[in-house]
Amino acid sequence: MAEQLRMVEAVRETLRTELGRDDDVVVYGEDVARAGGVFRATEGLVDDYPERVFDAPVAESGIVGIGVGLAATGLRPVPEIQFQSFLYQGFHQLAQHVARIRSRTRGTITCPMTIRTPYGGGIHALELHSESFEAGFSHVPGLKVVIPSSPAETKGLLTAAVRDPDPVVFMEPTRLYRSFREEVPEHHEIPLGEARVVDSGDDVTVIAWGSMLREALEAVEDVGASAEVIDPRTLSPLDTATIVDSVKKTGRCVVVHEAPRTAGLAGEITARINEEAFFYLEAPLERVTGYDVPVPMFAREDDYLPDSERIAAGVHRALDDG
Amino acid sequence: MAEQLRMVEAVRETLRTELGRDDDVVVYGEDVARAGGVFRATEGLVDDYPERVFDAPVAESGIVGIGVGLAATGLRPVPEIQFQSFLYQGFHQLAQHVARIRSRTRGTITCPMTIRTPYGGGIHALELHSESFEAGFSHVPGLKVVIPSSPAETKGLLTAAVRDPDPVVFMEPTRLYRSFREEVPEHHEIPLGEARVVDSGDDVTVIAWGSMLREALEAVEDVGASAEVIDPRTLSPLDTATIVDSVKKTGRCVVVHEAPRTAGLAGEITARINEEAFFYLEAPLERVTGYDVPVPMFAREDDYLPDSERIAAGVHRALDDG
Amino acid sequence: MPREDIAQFTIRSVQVLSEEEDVDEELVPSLTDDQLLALYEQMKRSRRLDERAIALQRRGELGTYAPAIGQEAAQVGSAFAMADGDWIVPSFREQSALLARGTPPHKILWYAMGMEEGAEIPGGEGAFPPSIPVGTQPLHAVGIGWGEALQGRSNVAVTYFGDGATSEGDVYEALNIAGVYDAQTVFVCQNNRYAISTRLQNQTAAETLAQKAVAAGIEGIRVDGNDVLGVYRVARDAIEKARNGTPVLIEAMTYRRSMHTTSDDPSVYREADEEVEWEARDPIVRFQVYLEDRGILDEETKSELDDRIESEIAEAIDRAREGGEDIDPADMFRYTYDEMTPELERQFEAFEGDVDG
Amino acid sequence: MPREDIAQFTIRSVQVLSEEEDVDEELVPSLTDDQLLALYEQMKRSRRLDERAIALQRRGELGTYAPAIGQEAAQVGSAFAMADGDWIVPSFREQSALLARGTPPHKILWYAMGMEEGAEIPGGEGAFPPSIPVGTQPLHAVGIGWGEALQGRSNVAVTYFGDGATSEGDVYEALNIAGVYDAQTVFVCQNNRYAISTRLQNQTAAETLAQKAVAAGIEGIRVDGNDVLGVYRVARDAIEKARNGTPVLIEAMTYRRSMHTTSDDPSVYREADEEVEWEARDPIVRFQVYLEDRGILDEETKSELDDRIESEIAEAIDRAREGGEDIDPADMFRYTYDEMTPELERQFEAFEGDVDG
Ligand SMILES: Cc1ncc(C[n+]2csc(CCOP(=O)(O)OP(=O)(O)O)c2C)c(N)n1
Ligand SMILES: Cc1ncc(C[n+]2csc(CCOP(=O)(O)OP(=O)(O)O)c2C)c(N)n1
Ligand SMILES: [Mg+2]
Ligand SMILES: [Mg+2]
Repeated sequence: MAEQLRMVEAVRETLRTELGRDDDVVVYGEDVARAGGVFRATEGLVDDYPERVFDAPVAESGIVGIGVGLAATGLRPVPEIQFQSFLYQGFHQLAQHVARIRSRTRGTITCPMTIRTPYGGGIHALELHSESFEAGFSHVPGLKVVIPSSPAETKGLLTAAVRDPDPVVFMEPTRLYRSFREEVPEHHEIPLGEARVVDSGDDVTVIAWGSMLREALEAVEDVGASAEVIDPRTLSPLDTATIVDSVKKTGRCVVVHEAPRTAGLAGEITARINEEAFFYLEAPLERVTGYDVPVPMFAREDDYLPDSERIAAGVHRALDDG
Repeated sequence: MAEQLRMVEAVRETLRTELGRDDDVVVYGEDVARAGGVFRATEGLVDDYPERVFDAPVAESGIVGIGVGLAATGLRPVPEIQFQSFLYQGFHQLAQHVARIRSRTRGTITCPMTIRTPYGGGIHALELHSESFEAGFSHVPGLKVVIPSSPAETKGLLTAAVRDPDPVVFMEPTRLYRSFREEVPEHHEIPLGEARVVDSGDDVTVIAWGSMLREALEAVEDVGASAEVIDPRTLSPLDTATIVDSVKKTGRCVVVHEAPRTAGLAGEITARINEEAFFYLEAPLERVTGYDVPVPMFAREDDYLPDSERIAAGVHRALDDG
Repeated sequence: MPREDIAQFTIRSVQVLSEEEDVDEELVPSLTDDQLLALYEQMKRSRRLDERAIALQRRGELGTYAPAIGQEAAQVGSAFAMADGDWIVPSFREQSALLARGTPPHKILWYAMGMEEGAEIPGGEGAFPPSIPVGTQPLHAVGIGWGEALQGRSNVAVTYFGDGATSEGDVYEALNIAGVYDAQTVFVCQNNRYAISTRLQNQTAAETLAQKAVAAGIEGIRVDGNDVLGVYRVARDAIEKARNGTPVLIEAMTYRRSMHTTSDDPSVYREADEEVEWEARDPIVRFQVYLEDRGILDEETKSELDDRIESEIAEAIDRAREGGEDIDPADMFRYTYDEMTPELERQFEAFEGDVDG
Repeated sequence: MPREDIAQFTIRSVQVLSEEEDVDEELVPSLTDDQLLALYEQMKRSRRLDERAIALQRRGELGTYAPAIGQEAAQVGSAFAMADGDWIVPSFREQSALLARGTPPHKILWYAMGMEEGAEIPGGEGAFPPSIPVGTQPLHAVGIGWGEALQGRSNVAVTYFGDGATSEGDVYEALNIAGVYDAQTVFVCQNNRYAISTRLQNQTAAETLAQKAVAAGIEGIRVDGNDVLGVYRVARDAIEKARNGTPVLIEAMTYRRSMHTTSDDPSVYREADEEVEWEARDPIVRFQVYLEDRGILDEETKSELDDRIESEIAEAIDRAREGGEDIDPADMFRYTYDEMTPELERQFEAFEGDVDG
C-alpha cells in the first residue's frame, strides 16, 4: 500500500522494513536510537528493534571501522554519519578497508555496509554541514555512491543499498528531507547503477542529482526547451549508457552539481560523453556547479549554490553555442 | 652552483635551504629526524637544525592538525606524511581546517603549511603505499596540489610550496626518488600554477605528471608523432591556459594518470578542454589511467599502472580517430 | 618481579565553593572584589546573550545557535585565568569564554547569522573561531602550545571541548602529542553530561573524563564546573604548569541546562525533572549568593550591572543587524587563497556577471 | 567534598617465567608437555620462516617483509590461548600468531610476494589478513567482538598492534568503543620499543601502554612479552573476560630484534649493543632452557622438530613459488565488486584486448 511520505519518513520506513525483513541488519550512529537521529530519520526504530538499533559514541572513524568487523561476523551494518563532512573523520577506514576488503581478500571477506549520511546545502545549517563530496567517494574503487532525489526514489534506492553485497555511501540531501511528500510504495527496489530519465526531450540533456534535480527541472521549464532531464541516482557506478544515449540524441548537455567544480563529477560525466558521443556533440558540455571555494557559511550560501537561474543560463549557453 | 642530484636528494637540499633561509620553517613527521625519513629525504637535517626538525608520533591526523596551530603562531610547518594513503587519516583536518581556515576567518588566520608525501606506484611496495589521490585533494578548495616529475622540478616547486602563503599538498612520486639524477640549480623557484611544456609538437597534446611523464615521453617517441607533452606540475590550481593553447593547436589530446579513471583529474582536464577548446577538437580526448579497482598488491601492480605501451595506444587512438 | 604494580594513578576532584555555599579556605583564590564582580558579570553577560540569541533565532534572525546556559562558570572561570598573549581555542559553545577573553558580542551574533565576519579574528587577538567538527580543535591548541614553546615564548593555549568530543580519536591524539612535545596547552573538557542526546555511559566506560589524561601520560584533574572559584583555581594552576611545558587536562563537571542547539528538543531524550534539579544548581546563582553573603554584591550593583549588560547586548544586536545587511557574497572568492587562482577568477567574473555556470 | 580522590588505577605487570628461569608457581598455567612443546614449536616455526623470508627477500623473491624475530612469545603465547571460532585480527608483523592459528606458511609468503592470494581467508577461518595502515585494525576487532555478542555467540576477537600504533586515534577509539559496547575483544599491544626508528619516549609521555586502557575505562595489564608462559596466562585470562563482555588491553613488553622491515636499516637509529643485550633475552632461548631443565625437550626431540619445520617451510616456499607463477592479473577486475560494473567491464575488455587506455 503506497503512502504519502516525506523523504525523511521514507528513510525511516525503509529502515524499518529492512530491520524487519532481515535479522542481520544493524542500525547505529550518533543519536540514532534514543533521540531518533538529529533529523528524526531513525525515530522509533529502537522501540521496535531494541536489539539492533544503537547510539554510538561521537567517533566517526570508529563507526565506519567497526562496520568492517560487524560485517565479517555476518551482519549488515547500516550506520548513520550525522553529516557527510564528518565522514571525512572516517575516510581512511572507508578507503583503506571498507572499499578494499573484498578485493584484497579475493571476495572471502566482504563489507555489505550502507553508510547513510545527510549532505548538501540549502537549509542554512552550520559550517561543514553542507558539503557534497560524492566525487571524492566515487574516486574510491570498491565503493558505491548513491543519492536519491525524492521520497519514492529514496525508498527504492535505500532498499537496494541495504541489500547490496558491496559497501554503499548513501547520501541524503538534507534540503529534500521535508520539502515535499510523494507516494511511496511499500515494496520498492531500484537497482543500483541505473539512471532515471525524469523528463524526455530532444534539444538538450540536463543531468542533475539530489536537490539539484528540482532546480534543473525548474530551469528547464523556465527556458522552455525540449530537455531530457536525467537523474543518475547512482553516481558510482555511473549509468553511462543512459547518459550517452540521451546526448547522442540531443547533442548538447548541461551537468549540474552543488560540489565545487574542479574535480567534481561533472568533469567525469563530461569525459565519458566526450569518449562515447564525441561525434554527436554540437556544443561544448556545460557545467553548472558550486564554485571552487569552501562552501561559505549560510549568509553567503545561496550565492554559492547553483539554482534554477544559473542552470537556465547554462542551458541557454548549451543551446546557443555551436 | 648546480649539482647532479636524485629527486630524493633534491627534496633534502631544498628543505635544508629553506630551513636555513627562514627560521620559521619547521620539519616534522614520522621518522624524519633520527632516521632521516624512510626514504632518507630528510637525512641529516636534524643535525643541522636540531631545534626545528622533529620526529612525530604515529598520528597523521595529529601531524596535520597541529600544523594549523603551528602556523597560527607564525611558523611554517613542513610535515611529512610517510605515505600518501596515510594522509587519509588526517583528511578531515585537511578538509575541515587546513583548507578553510583562511576563508572562514577572512584571511586573519592562514595556514602556509606544505605537507610532503610520497605517492604512486612502481616500486613494488606494500599495500596502500602506491595510491594517487591528487584528484580528491584537488577537489578541496583552499588547498594547492603539486607533483614534481624530476629532481630540478622538485627543487623549484618545493621551494615555491614552502614559501607559498597557502597550504600545499606536495606529492612526491616514489618511483622517481632514485631513478635518475639531473642538474639541480642551487637557487630555483618555479611559480605554482604554471605548467611546463616538456616537448613541443603539432599533432597531439599529451598531458602527464609525476612518474607518468617519463612513460608519456617514451610513448610519444615510440609512436613517432609530433606530440606536445605537457606536465601540469601544479594540479590545483591547474594551468588551464597552457593546456588549452596546446590543444587548440593540436586538436587532439591524451591525458594520463596513475589514479583510477573515474573522478580522476583526466575528467577535469577533459572538461576544461571541452569548455575552452571544443571547436578545435578533432577527436575525442583520450584517457589513459589506472583502472577503477583498488591498486592491487605489487604482483599485479605492473598490470594496473599505465605504461608507455598503453599510452602509445592512447596516442594512436587520438591520432586515428576523428 | 613476577607480579608487580608498576604504575598508579589517582584522579582528584576539586571544589572551592560548594552548593551549600561552603568555601575551602585553603584553596580559595585571592581575588579582589572587583575581580570577583568581573567573574560574575562575565557569567551574566553570557547568560543574557544566550537568552537574547535564542529569542532571535526563534524569530528567524539567527541560524542554529548552541547556548552555554549552565556552563558559564566552567568557561568564565577558566578563561579568567588566562593572561595576555594566551590563546583560546574554542568549540562551538564557548561564548562565555570568548566574551570573557574579549570577543565582542556582535561577532558571536554574526557567526550565528552565518557570516564569516563572525569568525574573523584580527591578528594577535589570540583566539581561534568556533570549531564545528567535534574534537578537531584540541590539535590546533597543541600546535599553538608547541609553536609558542619552539619560539621561546611562554604563551599557552587553552582549548575547550565536550564530553562527547572525548570519544574522537583527535582528542586523544592531541593529549598524547601534547605530552610528547611538552606543549603549552591546557585542555578544558566540559562534561555537561550530554552529547546531543547521548549520555556519558553511551560515550565511554570511563568513570571520569579526567582519566583520559592517563593514556597520554599527562596530568588530569576534575573540578566542579559549576563552581566558578574552583574552576578558576584549577585553571590557574593548570595554566601555570602548561606555561612551563606540562600540559594538563581539566574535566569540569557541569550540565547543559538548555537545548543542544536551537534545532534540538531535549524533551525527546531527557526528563524535565533532571532539568529542574540542575536549575537549582545553577552556577550563576551559586556565585551570586556567595557574593551577596560577603557583601560584595548588593541590589544596586546588581541592577547597574544588569542594565549595563542589557544595553551592551542591545547595542551588539543592532550592530550585528547592520553588519548583516551589507555583506558581500563575492568575498567567498577573495578569501579562498591569498591570490585568486585563474579558474576562480573566471568563476568570479561569471558570478559578477551572473551569466556563466 | 572540596578535595577528593575520586578514582584510582593500578597497572600490574605479570611474569611467569623469569629471565633467570624462575617460575611463579601460582601463575604457571597447567599445560601438558605436548602443549608446552607445541608453544615451543610454533615459536621456532615462525623464527625459521622469518629467517628464510629475509633471505628470499634479499634474493628478490619477496617484497618488503616485516620479521617478528624476538616477538614470538608475545604472539604465540596469546594466539595459543584462543579457542576454535575466535578471530585473529593482525597487524603486519603477526606471522607468529597467524601460524599458530593455522595460517599455512605459503600464504604468508604469497602475501610477501605481493599476491592477494596471501590475504585470502577462506570463510569461517576466523582470521583477518594483515593490516598495513597502522592502528586501523583494532576497530575491526571491536566490530567482530560486538557482532559476535549481538548474535549471542561467545567467540572473541584478538587483535594485535604495536607501541607506535597506540598514538593513532583509531586505537583509542577502538578501546573506547569496546568499553561502551562490551565488545568481546582482546587488544594485544606488542611494545617492541620501536616504531620504525621512533622510540617510545617520542611516541607518548605515558609510562606504560597498558594505561591506555584507563582512558577507555577498560582493563589494562602488562606482561613480559618474552615470557611465553606469562603471555599465555595473561591472554587466557583476558580472553575469558572478553568472552563475558569485558574487553582487555594487554601490553606485552618485547623487543624487535631484527629490522623494522627488509627496507629498514636499524643501525641508522640504534646501537648494536642494545641488540646484543636483547639477543640474550630471546624468548625462544628462555623457553627452551625451561623445557630442557624440566626434561620436556631433549636434543632428539629438538632436532626432529627442527627438521620438521625445515621441511615444512621448504615445502611452503616451493608451493609459494609455484602459486606465484600463474597468477591472473585480471583478478583485479573480478574482485572489486560482487559484480563487475559496466565501466569496469569496459576497462576489463580493453585490458584483455590490451588496446584501450
Ligand atoms: C566530527 C563531528 N561529528 C559529529 C558532529 C555533530 N555533533 C555536533 S555537537 C555533537 C555532540 C557534542 O557533544 P559534546 O562534545 O559533549 O559537546 P556539547 O555539545 O555537549 O557541548 C555532535 C555529535 C560534529 N559537529 N562533528
Ligand atoms: C597509518 C599509517 N601510518 C604510517 C605508516 C608507516 N608505518 C608502518 S609501520 C610503522 C611503525 C609502527 O610501529 P609499531 O606500531 O610500534 O609496530 P611495529 O612496527 O613495531 O611492529 C609506521 C609508522 C603506516 N603503515 N600506517
Ligand atoms: Mg556534552
Ligand atoms: Mg613497535
